[in-house]
Amino acid sequence: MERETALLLYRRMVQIRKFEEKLYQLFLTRPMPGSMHQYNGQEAVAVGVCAHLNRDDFITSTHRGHGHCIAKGASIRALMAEMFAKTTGCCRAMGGSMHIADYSVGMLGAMGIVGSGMPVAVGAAWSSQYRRSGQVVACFFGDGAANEGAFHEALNLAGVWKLPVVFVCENNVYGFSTHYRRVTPVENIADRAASYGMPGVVVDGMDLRAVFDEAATAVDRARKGEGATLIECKTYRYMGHSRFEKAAYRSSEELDEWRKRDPLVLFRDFLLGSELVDAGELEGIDADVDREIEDAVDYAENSPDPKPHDYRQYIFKVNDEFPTHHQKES
Amino acid sequence: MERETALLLYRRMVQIRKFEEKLYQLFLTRPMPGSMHQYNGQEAVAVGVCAHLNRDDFITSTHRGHGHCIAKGASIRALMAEMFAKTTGCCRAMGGSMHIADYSVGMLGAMGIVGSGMPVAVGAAWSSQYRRSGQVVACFFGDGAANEGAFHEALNLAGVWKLPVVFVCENNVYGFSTHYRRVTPVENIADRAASYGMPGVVVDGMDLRAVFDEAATAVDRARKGEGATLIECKTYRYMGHSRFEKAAYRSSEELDEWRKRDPLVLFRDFLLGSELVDAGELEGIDADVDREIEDAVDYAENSPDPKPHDYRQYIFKVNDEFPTHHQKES
Amino acid sequence: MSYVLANEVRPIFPGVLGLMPVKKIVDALNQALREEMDRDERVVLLGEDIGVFEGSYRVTEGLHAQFGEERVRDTPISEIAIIGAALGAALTGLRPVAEIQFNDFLACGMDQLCNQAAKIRFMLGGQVTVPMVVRAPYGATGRAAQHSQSLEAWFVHTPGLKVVMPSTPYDAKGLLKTAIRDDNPVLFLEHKLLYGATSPGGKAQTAVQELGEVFTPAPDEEYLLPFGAADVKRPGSDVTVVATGMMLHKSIKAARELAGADGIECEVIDPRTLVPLDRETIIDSVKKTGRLVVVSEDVMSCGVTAEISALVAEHALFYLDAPIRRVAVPDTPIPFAPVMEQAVIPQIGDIIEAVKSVVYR
Amino acid sequence: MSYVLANEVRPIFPGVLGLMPVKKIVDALNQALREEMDRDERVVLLGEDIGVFEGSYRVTEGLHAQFGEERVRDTPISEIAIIGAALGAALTGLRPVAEIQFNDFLACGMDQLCNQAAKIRFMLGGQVTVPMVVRAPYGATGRAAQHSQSLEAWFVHTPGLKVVMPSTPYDAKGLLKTAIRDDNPVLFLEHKLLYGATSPGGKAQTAVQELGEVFTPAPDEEYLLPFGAADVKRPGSDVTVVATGMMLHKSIKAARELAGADGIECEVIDPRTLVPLDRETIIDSVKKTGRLVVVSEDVMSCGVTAEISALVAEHALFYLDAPIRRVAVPDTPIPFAPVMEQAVIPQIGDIIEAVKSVVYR
Ligand SMILES: Cc1ncc(C[n+]2csc(CCOP(=O)(O)OP(=O)(O)O)c2C)c(N)n1
Ligand SMILES: Cc1ncc(C[n+]2csc(CCOP(=O)(O)OP(=O)(O)O)c2C)c(N)n1
Ligand SMILES: [Mg+2]
Ligand SMILES: [Mg+2]
Repeated sequence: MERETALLLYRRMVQIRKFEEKLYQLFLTRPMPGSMHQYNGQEAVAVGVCAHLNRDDFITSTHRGHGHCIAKGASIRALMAEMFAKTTGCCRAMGGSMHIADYSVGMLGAMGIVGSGMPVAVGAAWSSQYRRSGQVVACFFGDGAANEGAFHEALNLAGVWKLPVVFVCENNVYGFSTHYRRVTPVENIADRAASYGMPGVVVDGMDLRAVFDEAATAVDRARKGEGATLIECKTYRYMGHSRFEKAAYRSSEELDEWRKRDPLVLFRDFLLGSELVDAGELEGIDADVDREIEDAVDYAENSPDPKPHDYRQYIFKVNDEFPTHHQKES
Repeated sequence: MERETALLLYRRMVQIRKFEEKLYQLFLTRPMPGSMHQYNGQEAVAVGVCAHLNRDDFITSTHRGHGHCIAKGASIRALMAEMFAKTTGCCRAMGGSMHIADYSVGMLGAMGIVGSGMPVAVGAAWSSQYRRSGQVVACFFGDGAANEGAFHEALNLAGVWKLPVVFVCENNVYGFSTHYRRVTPVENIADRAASYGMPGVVVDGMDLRAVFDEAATAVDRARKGEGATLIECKTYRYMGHSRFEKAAYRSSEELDEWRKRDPLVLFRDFLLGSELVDAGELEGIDADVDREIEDAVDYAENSPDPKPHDYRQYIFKVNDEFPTHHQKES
Repeated sequence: MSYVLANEVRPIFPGVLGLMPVKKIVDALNQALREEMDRDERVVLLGEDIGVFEGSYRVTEGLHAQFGEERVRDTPISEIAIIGAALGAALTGLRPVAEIQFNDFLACGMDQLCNQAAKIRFMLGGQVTVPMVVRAPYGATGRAAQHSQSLEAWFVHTPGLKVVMPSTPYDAKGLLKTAIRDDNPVLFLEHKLLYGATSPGGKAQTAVQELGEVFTPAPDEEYLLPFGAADVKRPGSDVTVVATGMMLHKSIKAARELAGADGIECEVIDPRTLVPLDRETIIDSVKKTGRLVVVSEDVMSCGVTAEISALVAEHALFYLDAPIRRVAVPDTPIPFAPVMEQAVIPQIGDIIEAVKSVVYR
Repeated sequence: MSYVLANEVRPIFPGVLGLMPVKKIVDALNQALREEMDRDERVVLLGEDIGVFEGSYRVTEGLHAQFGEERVRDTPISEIAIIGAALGAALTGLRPVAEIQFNDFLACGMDQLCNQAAKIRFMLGGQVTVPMVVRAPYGATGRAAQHSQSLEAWFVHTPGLKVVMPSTPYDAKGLLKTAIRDDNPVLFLEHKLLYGATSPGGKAQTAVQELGEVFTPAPDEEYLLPFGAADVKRPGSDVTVVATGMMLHKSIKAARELAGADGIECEVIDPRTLVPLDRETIIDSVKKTGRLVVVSEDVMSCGVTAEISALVAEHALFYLDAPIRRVAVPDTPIPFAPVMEQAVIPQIGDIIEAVKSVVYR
């Protein structure tokens, strides 16, 4: 990994962490619209995978989408504004946290329905294959999603059509309150790749470098037209399932155990140890990101609220090509 | 396999074969209601599996259900009458070929939607486990069904809950017109068992004895509470996908190749070779079955047609326990 | 066994609220489940996070502890398998109650519910019965398009399913018990804002406090409520208002305002079950009032308001003194921003406006 | 590119049939697909058995041969993946047309169609467009409860989807081409008995021969038909009859009988697209005739007949001289036996009876 890359990836992880910490505070201290699912703890996954994606490569995301957005390079301001339900939000206040996405950086949407982004990712990969565009699709999903029918149909189709997609299972141990081993009769979800004729690999999802390396292989494989890969990243979510959910179903020891291997700390230690960078540089980035987040909050706060009927323009795209009678407003 | 068993299983296979040959003739020569999907060629599967099931064990079936019904011991008369859409039909002319089923012998229904019987089988197995009834469920499905989301969710749940179910994949090479290798990126569907923590086995589905042996192990395992098994039976359907579909997508050589290993011929040869029975006995059974089928046709022909509004009584069960206002007929 | 068939019990009006604590709907539902599980070993529960976690809206609180793992089963995130397993169990001697975490996810198990469970008794010519309940929360609470729908019409439009939508703790308990004893598949829809309990992150408590009015308590004794019996939650002579769930409460509020400020007396009818639907009570009311406003949180086209309008346009047309007004979500998904969500979800003001428009015409 | 916007073309009546061969709907659809594929490389097809086999109803005949494996893709039996893949492709530059083998199986991919495809542009605040078509056959043809439904109402009730139901070759071709060029998800429903082609085992040919009357040919030239423009398939002054698909033809038959035997002139309106719905044409007609009969092959409750009734009861109530009659499948799954299927599917006699009941009242 080159120095510049390393610094960028470090910054991305910090951005995700601080973006969410800020939001957590905001939710505690003032009325915020909707809810959110936090990504803290999983930063290395989104960042390690997106590191290999071009701007015009695609990703699909989930209900837990902040990290994927930031890793793919979405504007922090637009993300924050979306959380505030402002018109300057990346989704124009139409989607909120659960559907947060920035199409301009190749995000095809954050799907709030578990597993449902997976067939969509496969479709985008099919499109890329058909158009010979060389675009790769990274499809993020959870351990829980791996038990949905959509998972199966998506991987199967990707397998038969040899599509350029990387399936990234973020096994953060729980699906909502449920430990994955209580609902999944295999230790490694990656083993399911064999059912679809594609390679499956398990990787330490707390270690950015490990994710980075496996993702390199998988993205490369996809780019070369050799087909899909299933990468299972063993990781952990620090927060409750959503906003204020307490996560009483797990022990604080378990949480502590995982926190010891915090992806930011691990990578920071590596960077410092490798002498690629010095502590001052990293602190500089941290401070930078702090400013960026404060700026985004300001931006969001000062952005206009939507009007009650703004939503109407988004139900259907009006086709300019030829006239169509549209249903009148009722 | 004991002599009596062998003779019964032979009879079952002949019943299925002749039941369908008769129906094929009927469809050619007179107006028959609806359509049908024929089981010819696959007889060894249903018969070999059901050989190990008690009357109160359950099975779920598919659009191609005649064989499963007969193998589980349903009345030939009631089946034939259903094909004729008569009130004496096993489903009272409500289901026809695609939903043909006899609950009194443990058939939970033939589901015309591909894969959709699988979660139902799992539910029945859960019920058996909960009630500690010792009942086993055999779940029949096709190679095509193995690509439906329902397959995945069903096997996963059976795997986690260690349910007494035997998944029987009848890989007859095609799903409608499509060769399974064109839509399934693995050679053996049985390999998918690994995704669900259960054993998966491949068996020669043309060879009754092979099916019989594997089914014995799987049923036994289920009966003992050790969980589910996925058995893939390599088999072939002789006829088109449905009634008069021509199957132009496959070669006559391929068909001939499979016909050489016809399950009835194989088993007949084995029986004669083993000297358990003599040719006369088998011919006796054949003749018996001929009579049985003719009798069933007579029975069906002479049974009453349903009245136009008979269906109304089947929409809802009327609860006797307490009064409920029901929607008036409109 | 014995129980009260509480068909004729009328709602208890506000005065009572001071005397008796309003049991929350979430508690009423919980009590119904507990009673039925106590009474009948065949009653088993399954769903995502209903066991150890006690349900995302806490309807199953304490049940895993009391009845154990075997009867309160956490499932994988597999809506096809949940509904299908419930069906398989129902066919073979159990009386399962499945929870789907949001009614929007019924779309994931749609085939099992609508093509299998709803039809199997029919296709098999009555050989089997299907005593299963699928419970699911519905309604908009700031969670955007995929977690805010009110999808009852899909299922009303699926013959073979019964569809229940209680609006009070009293109705919730009595109807859920009936649902569990019914031998047919029942879809039991629960409005998130009416639970009266704080879900992880929810605002339900507030919503209920604002409503109160006809939030009839559920007694601790056992009672059942019949399906197909609408409840006139507020009698009136000028306009018939039909509404379910949360909209029932908004309609009651609207009715009280209209009575006070404008002297318009609304008769507010809660069908309670959409299938079977108590057509007589609705039609008879319209014959009396001559005016109809139908209020629902589902989207307009082919929704519940369409059905009830059509019913009256067919069976009581000549009694109508005004066009039938529908108050429902316009044909749009639910937007995220609260101000936009508010704009699409029927509000008390919309109901008042609609009622006035049919009275003053 | 250039094309005829054939908005104003009126149907050609029976006399013409002698002169010009009636192109089958199946051929009209096939031609539409071929033209659009020729015109635009982004148009790709996917579905079960549509390639090598050329479609279970043969709509894709010759397309695999002409356009090759890359553009006409056979899929696994995976409705979730088919619809989801179409969506993903639509979001990224293609214009996919997916075939679902029977509309009943849309239930298997319901989430992808209704929660994802219908809502994604909305949830993303207009960042994306979703130019995809899902085609599916519907209607009862002796195949029992799981293969006989007419499920349009589920999708009319799903904002974000357009819903098209052509009844003639002319409409089928023009509307399918429009659907493919539309930038929104379109559900295109095709009645099995109207294809006019013998499916493997089907009886469609016969049904079409019996109907003929307004089976307007589809010209070989290119033309598009606009969405949201109902077509008055038969003008009349006494009763408005609204019907789609197969029911349109039965309604025309009924209208001719009524005109001959009873001197009742029905105005038969074919909405052609249910979303967007041409409300004006329906309402204006009712204002003229004062009577409305709505005919549909879907089940009654919360169905298409409910929506159209409600529309008129809201917007033209005082023009009505009779109750609105709905002729639809009663609330039941479709039974297998032909005599029972006949009893639940609206027949010409049912339409005649309904029309008479609103005229002679
Ligand atoms: C189809 C569906 N079922 C249930 C839910 C409710 N739900 C939201 S997130 C979640 C847990 C998902 O677990 P996992 O896939 O592991 O992702 P994680 O939350 O751990 O990131 C559940 C059950 C949903 N959104 N969609
Ligand atoms: C969900 C669904 N999709 C498509 C169909 C149409 N269809 C009926 S049978 C069939 C092929 C099934 O293949 P397989 O599972 O291998 O069973 P087989 O017919 O070979 O016995 C198809 C596509 C269906 N009935 N249900
Ligand atoms: Mg997880
Ligand atoms: Mg097959």
